Amino acid sequence: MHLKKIAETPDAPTIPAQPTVRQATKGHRFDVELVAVTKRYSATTTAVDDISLRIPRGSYCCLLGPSGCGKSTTLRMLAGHESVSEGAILVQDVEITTLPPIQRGTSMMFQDYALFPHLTALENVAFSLKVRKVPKEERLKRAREYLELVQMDNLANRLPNQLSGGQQQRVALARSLITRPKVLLLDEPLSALDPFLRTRMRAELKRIQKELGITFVHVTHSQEEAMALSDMMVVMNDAKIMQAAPAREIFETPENAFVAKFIGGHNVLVSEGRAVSVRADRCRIGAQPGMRTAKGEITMIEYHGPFVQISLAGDSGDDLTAVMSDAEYFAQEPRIGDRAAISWEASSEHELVA
Amino acid sequence: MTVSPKVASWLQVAPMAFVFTAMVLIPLGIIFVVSFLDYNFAQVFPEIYMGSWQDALYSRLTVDLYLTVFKFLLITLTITFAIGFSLAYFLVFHVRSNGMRLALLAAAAIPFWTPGPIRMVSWVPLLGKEGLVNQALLGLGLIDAPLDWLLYSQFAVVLAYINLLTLAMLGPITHSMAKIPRSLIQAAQDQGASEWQIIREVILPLCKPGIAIGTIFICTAVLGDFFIVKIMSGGQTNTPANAIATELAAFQYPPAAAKSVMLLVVVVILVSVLLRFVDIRKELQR
Amino acid sequence: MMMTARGRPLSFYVLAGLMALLLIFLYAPMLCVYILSFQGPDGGMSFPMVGWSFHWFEVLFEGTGGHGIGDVPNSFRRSVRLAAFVSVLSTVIALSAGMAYRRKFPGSNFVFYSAIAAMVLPGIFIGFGIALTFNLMGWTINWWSSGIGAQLTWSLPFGLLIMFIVLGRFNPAYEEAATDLGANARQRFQMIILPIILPGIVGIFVSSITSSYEENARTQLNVGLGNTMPMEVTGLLTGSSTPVLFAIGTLTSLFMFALILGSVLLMGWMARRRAARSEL
Amino acid sequence: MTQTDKTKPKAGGLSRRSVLKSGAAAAAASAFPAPMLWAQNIKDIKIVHVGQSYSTIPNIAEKANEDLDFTVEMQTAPDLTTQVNRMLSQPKSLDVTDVGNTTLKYYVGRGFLQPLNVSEYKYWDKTVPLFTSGTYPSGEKASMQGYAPIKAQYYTGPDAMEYSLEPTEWLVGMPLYYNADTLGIRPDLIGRPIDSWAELLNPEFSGKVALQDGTGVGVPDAAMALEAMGDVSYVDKGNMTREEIDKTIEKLIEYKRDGHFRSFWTNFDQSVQLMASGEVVLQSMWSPAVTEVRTRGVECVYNGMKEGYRGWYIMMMPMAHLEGLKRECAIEYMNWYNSGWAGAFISRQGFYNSVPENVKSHMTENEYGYWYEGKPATEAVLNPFGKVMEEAGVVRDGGALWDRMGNIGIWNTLMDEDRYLVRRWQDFLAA
Repeated sequence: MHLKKIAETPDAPTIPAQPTVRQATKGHRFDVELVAVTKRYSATTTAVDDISLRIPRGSYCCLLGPSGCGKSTTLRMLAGHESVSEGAILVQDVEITTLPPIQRGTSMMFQDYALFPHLTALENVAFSLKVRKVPKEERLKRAREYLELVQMDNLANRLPNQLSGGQQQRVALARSLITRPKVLLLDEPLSALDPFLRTRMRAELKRIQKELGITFVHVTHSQEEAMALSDMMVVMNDAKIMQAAPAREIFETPENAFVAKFIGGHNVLVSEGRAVSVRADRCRIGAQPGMRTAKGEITMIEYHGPFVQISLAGDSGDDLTAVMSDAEYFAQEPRIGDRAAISWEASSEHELVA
Repeated sequence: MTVSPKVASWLQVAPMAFVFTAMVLIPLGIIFVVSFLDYNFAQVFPEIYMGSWQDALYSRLTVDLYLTVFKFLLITLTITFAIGFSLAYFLVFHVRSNGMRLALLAAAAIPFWTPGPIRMVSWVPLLGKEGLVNQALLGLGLIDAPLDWLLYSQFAVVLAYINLLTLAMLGPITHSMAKIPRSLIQAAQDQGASEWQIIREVILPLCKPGIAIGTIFICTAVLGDFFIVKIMSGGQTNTPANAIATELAAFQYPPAAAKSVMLLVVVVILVSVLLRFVDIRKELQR
Repeated sequence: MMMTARGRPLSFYVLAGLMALLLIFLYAPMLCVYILSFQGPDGGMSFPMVGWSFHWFEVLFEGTGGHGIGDVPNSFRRSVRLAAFVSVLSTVIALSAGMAYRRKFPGSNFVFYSAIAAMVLPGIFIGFGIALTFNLMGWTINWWSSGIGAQLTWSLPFGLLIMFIVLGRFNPAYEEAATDLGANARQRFQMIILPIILPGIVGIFVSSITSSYEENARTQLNVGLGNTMPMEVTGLLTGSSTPVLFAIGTLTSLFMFALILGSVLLMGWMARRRAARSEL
Repeated sequence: MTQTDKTKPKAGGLSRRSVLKSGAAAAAASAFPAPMLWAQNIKDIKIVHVGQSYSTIPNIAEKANEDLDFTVEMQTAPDLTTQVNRMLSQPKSLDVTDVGNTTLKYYVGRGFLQPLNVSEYKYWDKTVPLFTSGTYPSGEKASMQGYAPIKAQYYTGPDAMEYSLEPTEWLVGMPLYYNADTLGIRPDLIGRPIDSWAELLNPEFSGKVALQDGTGVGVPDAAMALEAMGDVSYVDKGNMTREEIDKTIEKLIEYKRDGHFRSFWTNFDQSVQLMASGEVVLQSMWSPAVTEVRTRGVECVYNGMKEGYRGWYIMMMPMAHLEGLKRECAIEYMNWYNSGWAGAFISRQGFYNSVPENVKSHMTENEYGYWYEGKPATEAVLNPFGKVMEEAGVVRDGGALWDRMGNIGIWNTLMDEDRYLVRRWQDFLAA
């Protein structure tokens, strides 16, 4: 409903590169393309090392990785807040590698929101129109529309420090969206919120992304968040992309040991001389005929309600995890320190790239 | 924008660089040159004369001047540190409301808005032989004769320094101390540290930057002062800055220049030693 | 200790006592000035008070009215003029330099250590150096050249330090956000940076006014024609002095106090106006 | 600094008299709107007089602007150093200066002052002989110890770079005022008459004496005392040799180490405070400071010592850059300053004017009698600002002008060995 209203608002004629929601229907395949992008701070420190990536039109893409993996730098290069050492960046088939932020068709939402503390929520949202000298009445009207989109219209005249974290975030989102970006960049947008609010905002982000149909690039270190949100998930480590694929594909067929371990829920082990991953929920405690097994000593038992997670220190040196249903668990009741085996179907094995 | 960031920074810093170059560095160079020239009767002659430097470097006078000023400096530093640190601790950890803390700091700063010469004159009705302090002590029967060392003495000099400079120590230490997270203190308490141990082992080391900044202020103020020491000692105490002032008043520029360069070197050595303990820029930006 | 006890620990009372003593110690000479400025017409520069009056303030305001008090009104005017220029220049120059220090640039240490040097060098030394330089170069010493320059060597280092504090606390994301939203350099500066760091700028302005108004060691040889207030006061001491001096002291304190109170109120008003506007 | 001002010639060939007359005529005819060229010219001229608080008094400036057709601006230097620095470094920023005799040696041959021809100064014939010939009215030669007036009164010629001891027609400047200083004494705290400089170093007063802090006044005072005690003997204590300086400073250091001195004062106010508060009972002092102490109701006397007084004087001089009409005006202003009114004003502070005759007509008989003639006051004596200084019946300490000025033991000085003396004075202050 909000979408329609905004989409119909005519563009300010002064900005030729003004992205619109409708533009998303034009015939390009990728909203963002990174071509062999490298960021070097000095001869020895490379934050992003020769990465290439294509993000399809209108997708919700999460950059996931441990801290220091280069995901934020990648985002900032996309935004134009960080220069690119080598390579090129394209947005909707247009090269933007060296363009200033406003001409890129990107818009960034900062980790701490960076709402201007001296401006009200409404003025914050209207800021980009003000710098383009859009008449006051019109810019306030449009800012109000965007505040409505994020359901903040009732608090339009509050200063940022009079708003809660979640409210600030909505304002920040509205402020980013009012520039009509082709790609919205979000730098760990949910990390400052409490778990309850985080889940709600997550849904909100997804809803808005779907409504607007533009691409969101979202940096996070939470694999849970990434899985919940993304159409496309990009796992990064050590300045490189480890795997870029839809969430399900990554979970089911992690490319290498790092991805398997980082997204969790996988046993990474050597079976028949090959490095493989096996989903923990496909493993069970106790040797079973016809299944592959590994032995070890139980080191931890975590009760999760519907299921129980058992961790073992495997004899081969690998950490092993199996998931049992609660009924199964209470029937067997293994204890820490017991020796045990886990077993899995050979078909559950997924071979990893070395 | 066609201007590179480096050039933009240069343009932005240029006015300040100009002021410092024209008004500090060039004069410094000229003073240095003048210190090697001959002089007499308010005139400097363009002839090399090493006498000013010989005197500045090898005379008994120099030793006496620096002994005196370092004595003042040490006493002033010790006392202002003791007061400054205790009161910073009081302001940060005892005073509960932020407003009260600011009000107390402001109250301590207000007296400094009265011009220096007038402030100095005002010590006489207070500390003189017939001043309020002596009258009070006499009235209370604590002394039989007025104390004459309250004024025109080295005591008076140190007293005036403390009066003037305690704030210079209190301010930076309070700034440093206020940045210590409360959780740190609570953690130390949980480990069983006593108040005194917390002060010594946790607060004091973390206040080092503030102490260093305060010390820099006080070193430069005391080493550079000629006015207070002259008035408060009744002209009976000579310090390096005072000797410079005396020579300037006698229009003897070269020896004044030599002594100035020497004082500058001493100040710079002191300050650069202190700067090893604190990165002023980082400290302020935190 | 501080957080655990319900009541105040002993150290609180000891330190509160020390605080009170310090304040008494700081105010005692000032109170002498304030009280003695209301000395009766026949009173002198020390206690006891010979009656109470505004006599010495009247003498001061009569200016050249014939009491041999020098030229206070003109000196005051000169000091204020100097302070006005110095404070504006200091604010602009320090602000600009502070902006430069947000990036790394070659030569930054040179300027920074020059500032430290200007701050730590004895004032008499700098004043003498500038006078000597102008003399050797054959330039005329003037309040608007050497005078302002000499005072800037004292006010600018503090201005720069204040800028470090202010911009150190300025979240760079604000500026990036503004860039993102299409603001150009000028708009970023005017609409974002300036309003946010305004209190710091007012701080530089006020501190420059006070340091200019008080400065003597550097100014004295370089101000050219006519005295500034501190010089005039020193000059008054060379003649038969009266409680007029104390009246000057009292008024100056009041003036400074009003200035600082005014700027605090101004900032408070600005904050309130912002808050009021936001409650619509 | 030595080159002369080469600005456009203004009122070139016109004589001063005619200019001033036409100026006066213009003033008289000011009812007519017709533009009077000279009057305009003279009205636009501003003479800047830089002095110190004892000569550049606003009341005098007010009167000068009332009496003269051009503008006079008085600027008060905060201290001698600032004033001399200004003369040395920006001589063109002032037109007329007045300075004490201790600095006159600095200006010889520096080219920023200009001589005053005897014919230009109206009152030279009426000036006391101390300045014109270096003698007392009795004809007796005045003391030459220290920087005596005759040592810097005449130039050898119009463009001369040195002073002449013999009269010439080129005056260094116009003697303004002068005085005989002695010790300030608190009789109530001492209880016996003091009549010798030796008392300054009498152990009886240990911790209760003060000296002026400087080599021009403090050292001559100390030398008077040391000589009177017989501790040091001098050939010329106003111009000591290095050996004499060493002996003097060593003796003074001994006294200082014994805590003999309470304070060294640098300005008028300090000397008054010291004396009035009883911090000291005996010290170097200036006459108006003694008066100031007395007006505070504190007994203070200023009688002469048997070894004589310490004399000093102030000279008023035109700056070298003056020329044409402006120079005429500056000289007219100088003449005005010694024409009586200003002299009387300053005399009421206890100084003497160099043309007593002119002053006399601007003072009441009582005033002149008290200040100049050593007569008991017939009624209350007021200071220039109308405050009572002395009650009727009081006689000035030391008596009449020549009782005081006729007995000078030493003049304030700037010694040939100034460089060495200042250096040793530093040792003394540091001891």
